[in-house]
Amino acid sequence: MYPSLNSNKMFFYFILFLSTLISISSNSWLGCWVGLEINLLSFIPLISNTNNMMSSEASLKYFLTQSIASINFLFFILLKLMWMKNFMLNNSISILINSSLLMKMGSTPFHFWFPNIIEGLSWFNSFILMSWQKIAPMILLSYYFYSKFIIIIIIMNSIIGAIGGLNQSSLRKIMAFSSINNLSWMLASLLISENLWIFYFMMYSFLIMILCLLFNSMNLFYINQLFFFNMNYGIKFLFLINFLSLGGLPPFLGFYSKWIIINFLIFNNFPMVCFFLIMMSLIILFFYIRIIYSSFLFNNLNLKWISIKLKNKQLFFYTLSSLISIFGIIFSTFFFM
Amino acid sequence: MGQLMGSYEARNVNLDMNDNPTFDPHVGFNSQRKPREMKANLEDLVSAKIPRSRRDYCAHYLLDYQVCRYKHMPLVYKCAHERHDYLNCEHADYVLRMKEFERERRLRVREQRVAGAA
Amino acid sequence: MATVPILGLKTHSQKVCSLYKRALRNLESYYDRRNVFRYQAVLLRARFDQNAKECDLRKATELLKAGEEELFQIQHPIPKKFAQSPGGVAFERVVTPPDWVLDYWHPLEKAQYPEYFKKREERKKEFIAMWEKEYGQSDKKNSH
Amino acid sequence: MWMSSICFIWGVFFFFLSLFMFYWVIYLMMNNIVYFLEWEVISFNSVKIEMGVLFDWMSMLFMMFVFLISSVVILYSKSYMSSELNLNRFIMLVIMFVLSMALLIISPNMISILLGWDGLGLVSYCLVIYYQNIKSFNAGMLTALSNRIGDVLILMSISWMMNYGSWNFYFYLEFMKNDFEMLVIGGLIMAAAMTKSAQIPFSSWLPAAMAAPTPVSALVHSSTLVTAGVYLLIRFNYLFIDSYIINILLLLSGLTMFMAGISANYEFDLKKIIALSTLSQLGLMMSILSMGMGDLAFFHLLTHAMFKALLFMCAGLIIHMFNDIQDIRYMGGISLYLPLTSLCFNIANMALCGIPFLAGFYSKDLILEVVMMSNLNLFVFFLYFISTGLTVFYSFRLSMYLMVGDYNLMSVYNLYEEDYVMLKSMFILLVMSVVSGGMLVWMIFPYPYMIYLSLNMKLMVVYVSLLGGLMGYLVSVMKIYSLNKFIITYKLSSFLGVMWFLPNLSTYGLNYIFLSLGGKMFKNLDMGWIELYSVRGISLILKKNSIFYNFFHMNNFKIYLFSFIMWMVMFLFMLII
Repeated sequence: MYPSLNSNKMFFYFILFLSTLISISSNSWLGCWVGLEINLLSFIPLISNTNNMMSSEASLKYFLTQSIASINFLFFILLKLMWMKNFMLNNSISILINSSLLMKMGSTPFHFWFPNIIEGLSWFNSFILMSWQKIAPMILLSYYFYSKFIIIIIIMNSIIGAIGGLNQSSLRKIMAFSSINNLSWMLASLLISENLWIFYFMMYSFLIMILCLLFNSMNLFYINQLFFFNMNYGIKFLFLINFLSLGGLPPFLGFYSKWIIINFLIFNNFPMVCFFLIMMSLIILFFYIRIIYSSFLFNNLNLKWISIKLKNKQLFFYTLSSLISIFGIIFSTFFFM
Repeated sequence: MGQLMGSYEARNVNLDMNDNPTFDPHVGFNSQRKPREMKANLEDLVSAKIPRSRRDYCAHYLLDYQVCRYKHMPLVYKCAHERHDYLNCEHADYVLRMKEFERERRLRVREQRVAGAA
Repeated sequence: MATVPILGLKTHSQKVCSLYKRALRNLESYYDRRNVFRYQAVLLRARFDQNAKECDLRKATELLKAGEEELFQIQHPIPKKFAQSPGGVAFERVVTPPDWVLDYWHPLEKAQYPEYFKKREERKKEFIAMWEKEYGQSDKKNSH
Repeated sequence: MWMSSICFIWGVFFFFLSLFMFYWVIYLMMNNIVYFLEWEVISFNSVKIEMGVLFDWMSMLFMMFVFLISSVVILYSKSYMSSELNLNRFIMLVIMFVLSMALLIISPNMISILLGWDGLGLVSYCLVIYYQNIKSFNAGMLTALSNRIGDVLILMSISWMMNYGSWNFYFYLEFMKNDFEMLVIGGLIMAAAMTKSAQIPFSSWLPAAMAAPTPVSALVHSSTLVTAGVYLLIRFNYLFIDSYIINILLLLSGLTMFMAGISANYEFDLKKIIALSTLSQLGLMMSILSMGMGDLAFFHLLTHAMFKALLFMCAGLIIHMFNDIQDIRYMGGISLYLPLTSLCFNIANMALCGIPFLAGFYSKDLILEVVMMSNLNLFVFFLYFISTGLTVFYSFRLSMYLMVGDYNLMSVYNLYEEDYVMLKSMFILLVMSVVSGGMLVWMIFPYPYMIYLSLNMKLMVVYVSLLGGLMGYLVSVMKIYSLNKFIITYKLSSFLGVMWFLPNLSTYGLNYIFLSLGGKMFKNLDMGWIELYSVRGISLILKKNSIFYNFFHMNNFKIYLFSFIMWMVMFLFMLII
């Protein structure tokens, strides 16, 4: 789970984080582009693992898609600079710039690379891809977007995320589709304000972190591994209940962020968007529950030769974060008493 | 029921049990009638927590009764005299009210008769 | 087995007797003084005796039907019942557990009363032997 | 030893608790004060959830009576239930019952009232099915479900009362009287009280609940459980003054009183007769309550509790002696064999009839005279007086059946009355049912009623009582040549004898409709349309779409990149054009 203490990799992680900061703090489109480009180039060496063919395929795919998106981004910001003198707003060009950014963050209808690539990554890299790599494109998107286009994208994201994940047996793909679905919530929060986006993004990253760390530490990649997932029932319960939190079931923390977004969406007169988001998150919850069920209720084998032991240090960390994820919303009400 | 029978005669002059007197109080009297006076004052009634429906012209007897009750609490039968006084007063009040009711009825009948004769 | 009689099939005289008994019980509910009841019972008996010699079965059936009808029409809404008999207030108030419950006792529980259970096992064997003597060996096909 | 001492311990405990309550009554009355303790559990969005207790003379007096009756009933059970194996369980149930009654009495808050109310319903169910035969199960189910209606109505009134931000109804009764919501709450409370006090649409459970052991009947179904509804309405009485919904209650309770009085004359089960007379007295309480005289209703409630508990305990002793037989047609002549029991029974019966200077006289006579003094329509007036006559009627009939004549059960018999455990506890109530009326009439009326009637009106009660007593004598004397009126008026008699077919209404009548409706709903909706179009349908659609969607993932990476470029080019052309 923990990134290896390889000095090269440390360096690339450093550049990865720095490049995002360059991108989002730059005050010209060109600077943004530079940041994105550095980000791309620093993530590729992190993906590649010499022992694993899948990861090199993934790094290649990642390079291709991201570079094409970057090319388009560069082309259209230059075009915009030439034609519009940086001040005018034009719907078509905003759609073009948005499209390239959406491709970078892996949103529908340009998301096809996303589940494919994530299939070849380790859980930690998936976590980076699902959370950190989304920051730069989304912040850039928030500078300049065409809201009607984005609304269509939001609805498509929520539907594709829900429908796509329904038939998957790979946990990474399920997480990828759930990330696509959550992207729709994030885009919806971008429509309203950046603070809301930060709130949702933090919550989402936290929840996804717990799950990714968990799967990584137990080497879980497919649903059928959960069938003989042999460990203490209480601990299992504590971990897997995080899925419900991620899906946004009310007493858990994941509901909190969704709740606030629903609230703002209704205040800002987006009832239809809100409706789609809620309905599709129901489907998401459905397949989360299916994952959990397989581990809890039926088909659950207790094989003697597969036993999962967690280190005490890890266990403490996981338990603490799971507790926050489960009881966070209840604890937070004490602040308002 | 008693009330029903008592007020049965008054129906044809459209007089109800709860109606107020409508005629001049001095009609048909030689002597001047004095309006009745309330002996108990409001502060005493309020402080004794007498409910509003009991604050009538006999309330001063009721106050006496209450005082006696609190004095002899478990053995309230010692206040039989006070209770009797109060009930007597209420009785007189009731008779008076019934008389007024009858007077009202007769005056209305008379009014009709006079109107019929004219 | 073919020898079991068809239940509910009664002769005419059985039906009349049953009607008479039910009518008496009904009268008992109405007339709670014994002497009054006796008087009414005699009257009832007289009504039954009147047609006792009726040989025409068609007529007799009609009379029976009329009697049933009359009894139904004046059925007492609160019939007089003994408390412990079926329909009474205390019927089945004291629960007597059936005998076979003892067979399901735990061996440890059974061990507390060794003599009784020893005797019980013997009696069971006797009973089975008696049964088999009377009705023959039970069919292997029917057993589980 | 332990089995019998539990009765003694709890009986004595409740007796001293009762004395303690009496001290409190005197204290609170003397100083004219009310203690209101309240603990705010949580305040949430301007709604306060509180636990409150209200100690005023009314609640304390009622508690005193409840504790006194429960103490004597528990002492009595020592002998009555002596052959019971699970006596502990029985006593614990009775104690739980008394405690939930106490909770109901002292709570000024709808939620804690609901707790007490539900506790009463649940424990009374457990007590009714205490004898585990089919009859008891049926009766228990009828009792529990009838009371459940009341629980639901109280829950509904709780949700309506949330409008006011707290459930302390005590504050809102006068203050919010003209509010529409308060009217609705009042209607719900009224209906709930009608279920608990077995008023007319719901009255079939009270005679059915006589399947309980007799001490339970003495405690639960005569003086405490069924008076909970009356007590609740006494608390809500301010709300109902001058409001029109209470007229419904006046009519229904008057009819209950009348119906129960008639049905008691046709009944032959000893306990059911007493239950029906309870029902009749409950109707009396409810009707005087609905005319706005809550204090009179409370007075009758207390005196009635005393002599009715005594009556039940005597009946229990008789049933005990007769080896569980309850049918009065088997009984007779017990005044010769059970003189002390007959003494208690007759005094309780006479107190019930309102024979002067016994407990019932003070309350019933006062109620009837106040009725005569008030402005009332003829129908309700006749209901009152016919029912008063009927009370004497069935009491005399019962006494005649039990006391006079021959023993009807068997020819060789020996009844003995050596059970002084039962008799001692009965004597406590005997004293109370003689003196409690005279004691309370002085104590609890700070504002006496003035009665002023003509001679015939004043004697009206005596007339109807004499007539009723005469008729009670006549129906219970049976000679050889006397006509059987029951058979002559068979249809009318069966209608009147089974409580106007009310049991059929509450067992087969309503269930049938809803069960068949539910069956149809289940067949057509749950197993039909909903299954096809929502449950199966949605999952099928989702599955199909998901499979279709997976098809897109089979494409070539080149095509994907190419399509992205095409998309961009398309918009670029749009930009240029």
